[in-house]
Amino acid sequence: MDAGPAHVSGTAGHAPAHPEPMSFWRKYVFSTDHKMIGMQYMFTGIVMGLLGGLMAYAFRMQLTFPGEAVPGVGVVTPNLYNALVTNHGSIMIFWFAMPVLIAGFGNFLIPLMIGCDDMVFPRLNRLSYQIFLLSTIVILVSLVVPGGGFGGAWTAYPPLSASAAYNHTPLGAPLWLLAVALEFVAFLLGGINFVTTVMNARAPGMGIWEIPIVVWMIIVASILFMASVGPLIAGAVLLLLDQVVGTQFYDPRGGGDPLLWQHLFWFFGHPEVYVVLLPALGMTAEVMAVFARKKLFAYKIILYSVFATGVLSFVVWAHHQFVAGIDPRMAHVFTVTTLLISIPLAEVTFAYIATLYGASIEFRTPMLWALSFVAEFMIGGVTGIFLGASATDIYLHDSYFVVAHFHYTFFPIAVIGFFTGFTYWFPKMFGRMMNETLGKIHFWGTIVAVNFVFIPMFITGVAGDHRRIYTYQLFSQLATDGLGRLRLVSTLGLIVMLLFQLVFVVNVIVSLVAGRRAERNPWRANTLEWVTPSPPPHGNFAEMPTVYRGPYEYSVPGRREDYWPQNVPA
Amino acid sequence: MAHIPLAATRSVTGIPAGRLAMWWVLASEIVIFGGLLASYVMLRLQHPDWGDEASHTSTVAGAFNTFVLLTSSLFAVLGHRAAEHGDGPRAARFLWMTVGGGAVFMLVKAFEYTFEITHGFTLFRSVFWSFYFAATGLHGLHVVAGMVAMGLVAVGARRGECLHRVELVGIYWHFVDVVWIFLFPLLYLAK
Amino acid sequence: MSDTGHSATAGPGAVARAHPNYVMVWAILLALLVVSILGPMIGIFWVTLITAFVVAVIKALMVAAYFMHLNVERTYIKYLLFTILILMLVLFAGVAPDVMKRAGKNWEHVPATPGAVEPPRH
Amino acid sequence: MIAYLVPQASSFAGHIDWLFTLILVTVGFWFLVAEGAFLWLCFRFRRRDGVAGQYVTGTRKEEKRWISWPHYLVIACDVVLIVATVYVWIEVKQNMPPADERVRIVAQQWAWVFVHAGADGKLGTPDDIVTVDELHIQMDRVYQFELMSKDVLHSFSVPAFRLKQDAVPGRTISGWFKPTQRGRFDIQCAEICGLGHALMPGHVVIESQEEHQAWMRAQRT
Repeated sequence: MDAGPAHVSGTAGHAPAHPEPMSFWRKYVFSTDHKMIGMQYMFTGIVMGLLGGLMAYAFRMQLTFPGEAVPGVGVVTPNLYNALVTNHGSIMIFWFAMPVLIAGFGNFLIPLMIGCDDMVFPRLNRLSYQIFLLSTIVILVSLVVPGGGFGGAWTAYPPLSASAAYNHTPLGAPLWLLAVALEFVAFLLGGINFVTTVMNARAPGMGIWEIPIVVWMIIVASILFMASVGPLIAGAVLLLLDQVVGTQFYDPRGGGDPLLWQHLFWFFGHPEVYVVLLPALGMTAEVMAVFARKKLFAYKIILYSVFATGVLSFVVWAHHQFVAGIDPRMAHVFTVTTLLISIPLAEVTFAYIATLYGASIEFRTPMLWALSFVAEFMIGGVTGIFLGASATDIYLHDSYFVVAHFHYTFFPIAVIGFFTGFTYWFPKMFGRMMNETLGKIHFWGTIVAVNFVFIPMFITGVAGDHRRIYTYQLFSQLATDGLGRLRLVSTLGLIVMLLFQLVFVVNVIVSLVAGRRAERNPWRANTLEWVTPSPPPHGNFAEMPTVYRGPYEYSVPGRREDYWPQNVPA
Repeated sequence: MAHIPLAATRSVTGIPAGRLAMWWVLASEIVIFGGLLASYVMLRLQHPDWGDEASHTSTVAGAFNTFVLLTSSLFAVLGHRAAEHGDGPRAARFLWMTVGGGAVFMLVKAFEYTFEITHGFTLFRSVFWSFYFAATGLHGLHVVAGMVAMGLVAVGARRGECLHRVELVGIYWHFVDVVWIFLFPLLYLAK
Repeated sequence: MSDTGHSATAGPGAVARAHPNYVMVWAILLALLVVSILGPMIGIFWVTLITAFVVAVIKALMVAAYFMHLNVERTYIKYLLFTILILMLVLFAGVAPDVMKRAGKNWEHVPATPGAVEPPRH
Repeated sequence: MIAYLVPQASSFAGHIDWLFTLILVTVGFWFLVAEGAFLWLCFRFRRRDGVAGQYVTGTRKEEKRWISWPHYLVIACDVVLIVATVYVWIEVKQNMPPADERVRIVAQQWAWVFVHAGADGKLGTPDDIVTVDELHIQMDRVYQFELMSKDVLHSFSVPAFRLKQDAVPGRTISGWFKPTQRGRFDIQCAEICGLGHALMPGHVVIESQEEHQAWMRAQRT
């Protein structure tokens, strides 16, 4: 983590200062190469994501067929059910969305897209991954310790989470919290590295308005993360003390306050939504511009809207707590800010739609994913209004409507966003093209199935289904055949969707082994990562690129080619 | 020495990467301590009776520790000046004096903790004391981390290596000092 | 790496930085420390508040300006730190109505929950 | 809209349903317009041989209008929704109409305890009527409740009332409702409270005046 001489800048043609490490350990395990670290993050994230998906299978089956043994899992007890729900949420957000979208793609793309050889602090980067890996191991261990995994929901509201007398998971709860805290530290280090790299190490000629939008968005996301996570880290230390040594920071019997944790949690938790949203939004923009052969509509307006969203995201947090016992007058403030935040995001969506005007859209697999991101995310966006409005939230809070809403945001973000990026940059990562047919089968299977998973949840939620309940048998208004059928549809949709992921796995393996070799720039894209061979060599560029224009100059009139790479002089 | 990527040699902002990163570290540290202290202040205002609890903290020890940290900060900045003049061994000496200041601080803290715990003011007495130990403990961890980092930098500085790190570790140390400047009135003076 | 040792301060914008008299700054800080210790001895609530916290803010600003060299740092670092501090105020303002008080609109603290009976457990 | 799925059993259920419908219509309109435009553009500008993409930057004034005008419309819709929301929220959660009767609700792992005032009309006296998991109330009377929790967070949720309020240990949170329909409705716990979170169903039983008086008399003996 050395800072070198500051005055040396713009050293185009600088050869890598360090030979490529050749041994297996140095190359694949203890690598400091940003591409390898990015792929490590991504691989860990994919494994955890699959695990999270299987957890969903287990608890959906229990909910649909209460009390019966779930094939492959066994009987899901209340204890196990709570642990599965909690860890499904935690894993999907902290161990799938964040490592894949920010750390994975961020590490892989940032140095390539801004035209430099590595992150500014390669060893800090490696440390960040190692801490993340440690946190992954801790969360996995927390699932199998005596007493079972933590079951107090991913929000971990005390006093339930603060005392083993309440949650009955004396080991699971502290380990879960420890894992989350470690994960935060890993991403803090990563975020500092990202921000410093993009601020300081851009290729000559790359002003702030020539940065590809995905890099911008990852940076904004990292800054949001760094600025919001601090109070929660402090709060987590206090909660860990409550759990392990028995202080009473959050226990009213000793003078603590349970609402304090809720505030600290959501002060982080709401910006966190944008932390994972923005990278996915950025990748979508990249892919849409390339396959629409269009300049991104109003690049600057999109960015200003994103900044506005980032700022507003810090003042909306208590809309998660409308019925939590907060001062009812504060609810007005947070209603207003919450509805206001829909404005910049609507603006971004309009700009994305407007990008398609006058386009020449090629429906390749990455483009299908990107378009489906916009289409699906809109559902998540508009249903958020119901929950941001305090009065309707009284009814909908903690119902399956909420579940459906945030899955319509997080599914596009985490899963569709991941597939968008992965299918688009696969040639760059591995030097081979993916199979289009399998890719399209996988796309249609997943997209159709996912709507069957979550649309029924809107209806059951409005009908009164509450979250995190492992059976509705005791509720006369909920244990009806009609609602049961809707839950069944949802569960079947999930199983179909999970099965279609096998197509993806097969596609990756087939393409890795027998895919067509990818040339440097198979998509005829403008950004700098396509300048270098696929996969990029150690040090990324044989000759460090210089930037002459913005990243979205497609179909410029008067040019023979319909693209104009950033590094080609006019 | 590990290789320096070309990326680290660029400085588009005009601030060296190390210092830029250090400011971002501090920004994220400010929110950690900010969240902790904001929580403390809110609960303190909720509980008027915490003033009585606070009267058992030792103002003398707190004041002496403030003095120690301020002085060590002076050494750190003097070390930075020496490093800027290229005088590695002198910078290293100042850094070791700073480390010494940190050690004195921790020593006083240890005596304070011992005194308090043996007199019944433990972590569990009330949430005020929980906050007292959590906040000073978290700060103490930062002091120890700063001492370790400073020792490592001092070893290099003595040989004239990586002198720019003297400034970075100094900035961090001053931040730890600033945190204490706020902890002192919050925990010791407000009674 | 030894050849780059001097670089941190050789960057653009930090050329020929004049060092203030650090010992003087330190002496002022110590004087302020004495003020903050003596303040509570007067025994007036508002005086204590000012000597304790206003002095703390002044001390912190001095350390930041002279020791951390924020006075000669690039402007956007100041903006960054300022924004972060504002953020903490936002946090405080949003949380305080619920956590700072013992009673509010439609809620109040209870010393102990008066559970009327011990109901049958499931 | 909600009324198709869940009966409206309290005086403010209609307000919340009305707001829900208002939001549904507003955002539904935007959703359909946006998705429609999006899908049409996808279809209209699919790749065709010999047709190149156009160079539209979105920086010219007349192009910015494409997104700025919808944007102003969104703001207008937001203002309408905010006003409506504030109105309903004040009605339901902020202002408390004068109570005809007070009940105390104590949540705990994993049961609901309801306390009615006895003959003396005061809570917290020995003649209180205490029930577990069943709240008997009289139709068309305004009830104020004091919600408490003995251990962890719970949430007192009666979907038929459109009422939900977290119970926070260490606090008494007040609220109100006015039942308007006879019947027996579920009370759920809507905040995860441990192993038995799904196993603490309660019921609210809304009775006519005579039934309620009879029930009260039966409890006292």
